[in-house]
Amino acid sequence: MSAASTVRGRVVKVTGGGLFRWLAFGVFWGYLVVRWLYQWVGADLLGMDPRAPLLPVETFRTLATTWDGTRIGGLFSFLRVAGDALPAAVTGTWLTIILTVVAMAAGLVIAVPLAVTRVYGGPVTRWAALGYTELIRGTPLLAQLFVLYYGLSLSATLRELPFVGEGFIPAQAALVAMIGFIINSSAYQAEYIRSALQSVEVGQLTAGRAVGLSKLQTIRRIVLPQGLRYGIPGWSNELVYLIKYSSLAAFITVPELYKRTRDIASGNFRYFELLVVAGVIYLGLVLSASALMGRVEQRVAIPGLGE
Amino acid sequence: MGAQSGTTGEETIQDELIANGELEESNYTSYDNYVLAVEDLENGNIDAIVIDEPVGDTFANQRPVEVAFIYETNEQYGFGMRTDDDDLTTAVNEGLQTVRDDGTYEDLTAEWFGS
Amino acid sequence: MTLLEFADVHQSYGEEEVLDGISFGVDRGAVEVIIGPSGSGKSTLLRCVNRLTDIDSGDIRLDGTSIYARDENELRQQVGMVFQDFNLFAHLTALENVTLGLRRVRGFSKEEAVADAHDHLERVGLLEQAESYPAELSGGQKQRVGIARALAMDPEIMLFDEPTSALDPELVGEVVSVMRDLAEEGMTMLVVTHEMGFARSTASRLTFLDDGRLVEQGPPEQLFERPEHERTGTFLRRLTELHGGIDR
Amino acid sequence: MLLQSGAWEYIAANWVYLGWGLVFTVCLTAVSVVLGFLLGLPAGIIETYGSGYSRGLVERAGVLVRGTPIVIILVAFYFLFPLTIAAFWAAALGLGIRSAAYQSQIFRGALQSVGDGQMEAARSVGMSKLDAIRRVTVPQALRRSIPGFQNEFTIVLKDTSVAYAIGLGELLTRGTNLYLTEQGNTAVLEIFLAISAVYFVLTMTTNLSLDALGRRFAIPGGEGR
Repeated sequence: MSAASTVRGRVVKVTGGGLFRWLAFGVFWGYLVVRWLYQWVGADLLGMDPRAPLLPVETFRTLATTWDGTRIGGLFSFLRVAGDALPAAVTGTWLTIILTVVAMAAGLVIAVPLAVTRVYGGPVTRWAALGYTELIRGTPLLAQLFVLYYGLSLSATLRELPFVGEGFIPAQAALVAMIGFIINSSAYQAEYIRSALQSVEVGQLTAGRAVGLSKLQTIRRIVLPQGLRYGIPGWSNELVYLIKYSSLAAFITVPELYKRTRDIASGNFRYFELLVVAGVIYLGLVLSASALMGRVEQRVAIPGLGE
Repeated sequence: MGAQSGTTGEETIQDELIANGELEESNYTSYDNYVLAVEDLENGNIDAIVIDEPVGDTFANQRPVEVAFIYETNEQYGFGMRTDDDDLTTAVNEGLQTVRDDGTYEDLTAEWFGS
Repeated sequence: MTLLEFADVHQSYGEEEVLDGISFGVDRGAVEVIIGPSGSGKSTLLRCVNRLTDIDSGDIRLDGTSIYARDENELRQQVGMVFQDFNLFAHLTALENVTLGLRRVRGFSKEEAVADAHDHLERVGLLEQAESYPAELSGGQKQRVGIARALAMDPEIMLFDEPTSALDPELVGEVVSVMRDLAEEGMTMLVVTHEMGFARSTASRLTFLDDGRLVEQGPPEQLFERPEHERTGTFLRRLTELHGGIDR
Repeated sequence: MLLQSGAWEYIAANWVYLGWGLVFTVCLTAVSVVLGFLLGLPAGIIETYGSGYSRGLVERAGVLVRGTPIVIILVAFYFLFPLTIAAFWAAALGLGIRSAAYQSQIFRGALQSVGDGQMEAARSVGMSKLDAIRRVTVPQALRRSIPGFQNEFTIVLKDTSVAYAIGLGELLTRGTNLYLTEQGNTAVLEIFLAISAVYFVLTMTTNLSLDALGRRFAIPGGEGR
């Protein structure tokens, strides 16, 4: 079974022409970066409220009232509500990105040795690695988060640690979510890398040993470099999944993108506008990740390997 | 500080504390429901929650928490209905009136909301 | 009497001219063998006859009427095709591979289809393998089922697209003998192949294609012994060394 | 927080309540996967054989659904649906449509792996394109999609837990409700471990049974696995 077939569905294929796509990415990331800088630094420099929207929300409001009852009025009232919510949503997006990136990186660091033990380990270690991956992949992420946050009340212990919640270090709830995502993602990544390693022809291993390389060297120099390339589609699919599943952190009070938009919606009941704002940002993150991984896959590709 | 999202308790925290800078926004957590808020209060994740008085009293009797103080917002309790649902509204109001006239209203208030 | 006629057929893939003005006719009952180096356009020419590939200009006529003037499914009932890599329906038994066309295309009832399919499988010597799946058959057996499947449509002409090049040498014989029997029974055949043995012994005419153009046409003896064009000679000599002895 | 014995009695005492949650989860999974199949297969076929316009439409819809977190899809169906459908059907619709967006990719991959040779062989015998799809390529693609389908089945099963977001009485929501009762909150770790164990058993059994299904449908000696 090729690596691709264990992939949980396909990577989101980025459609749309070249120029349009880059323009859209430019506007999307441009706005996010400007907004972040404004909130962290700009607001204090300019002596403005960091939570104030940059978009002309007031003009949307007036236009909405003047054209009230018409389609255009509806549009402007949509833009007003969305504009009002964007500052909070974008702050949450930063946390969503941090959660995803850290969990993917730390997950990879755990997944590679895990996968190598699954394929080349001794019986005991192999069984342990299999047990870990099957247990994590067999239970829902949300249940895992609840075990960590409510079950073990991990956050209470984390809260005592000195650096938690200071400056850029997220508060304890987010750290619990991060730990949960790292554990969860490491199991899925280990599965992709394991099946990628197994799709490296056996001949490669024997060839390495024939040249006199030790088992470990062969794994590091020959099998892993090829295996990791086979694993890229699976890995990038996991990245896309984690961006979306990071929204589950909302249920253990982590103020990331989804929670912030939902909290606003539960206040003003404008679920349509808020879901669209969150949905568009998630879509932007997912399409950017897919495009980025597509480029990485091309640059790293070796002719004739992994088709 | 904690509160259930979308409640007047949350609004009070947003307007009275966060807006005028007395409380850092990162120090406020909103919860799906107030029971989760009390759990986190017990776990020590948050130091205080803003909640409706009667619910606060019940938790105070059941759990190792206490009511710090009452912040009077003279909010009223009410039934939420669709604006165009007139016959339901009249039916509920009539029912309320009869319950008030024959005294059951006081008994229920005493029973469920204490003194 | 000409059954199939190519009239100035042009076809290009991007800027590359794959078929550059091919015109010739194939008589009813004839065995036309097309030879030439790879990339000469022989397979493409074959695939144009049953419209698996479209042409840019010119015309192809079957029984006097253009193949583009009628419904392509009806056309394909009259034009059987055997593929280089067999393309048997992997999820169906040998029998079902033959009955599927009979029932879905020719509207046979279940019993008629099974009976007719048994006859065709017997004709290619595979009656016992009727219930086996393609993956359980040898290459030679698969190709013979492919022939039976095409024959079941009762076509007027049979196209063979390098039928033996995917086979191990020792299996080529069983397929070539079935093709020879067909030729003797008077089936019109258009065959693209490197099997010089078959070409020399059974072909009524050889057509040498190169670079999308018809270089030379004539009976096998003429092209093998006294080729008019030098390129035909060198191609045939190189091929005979490659494929060993002449009469297989 | 040690595992207290009292906690397990408490969970055992509420096994009926949790049991119904399990029934909810299994039904929701089944309905969503079937809906995902009914929408996903045609979408997969259109993405493989469709003409420019219809294919482009299905592809963009797929990208949109696959690019949206499942919790947003569920909440959207729950709140935005004009007709007051029960939470169960909002969740089933949301999970079903998201599952369809992934199943379409499984079927598209499987259809493409069947190869053009099969389609050409069917057409060369005179079969119409639609007949060839129905009788030749799809039957083979379905067999090849079993591993992908098995994967998707367990994903939907686990993702039913996200119906917590709309307060649907499935397994995890009931576990949380149990936790939030007065006696429950001392048994919180045991409750969520028990619930996770149930999901684990459910995933294992579905994987094993789908493995058996795959073997039974495999074509003898063939690579149809």
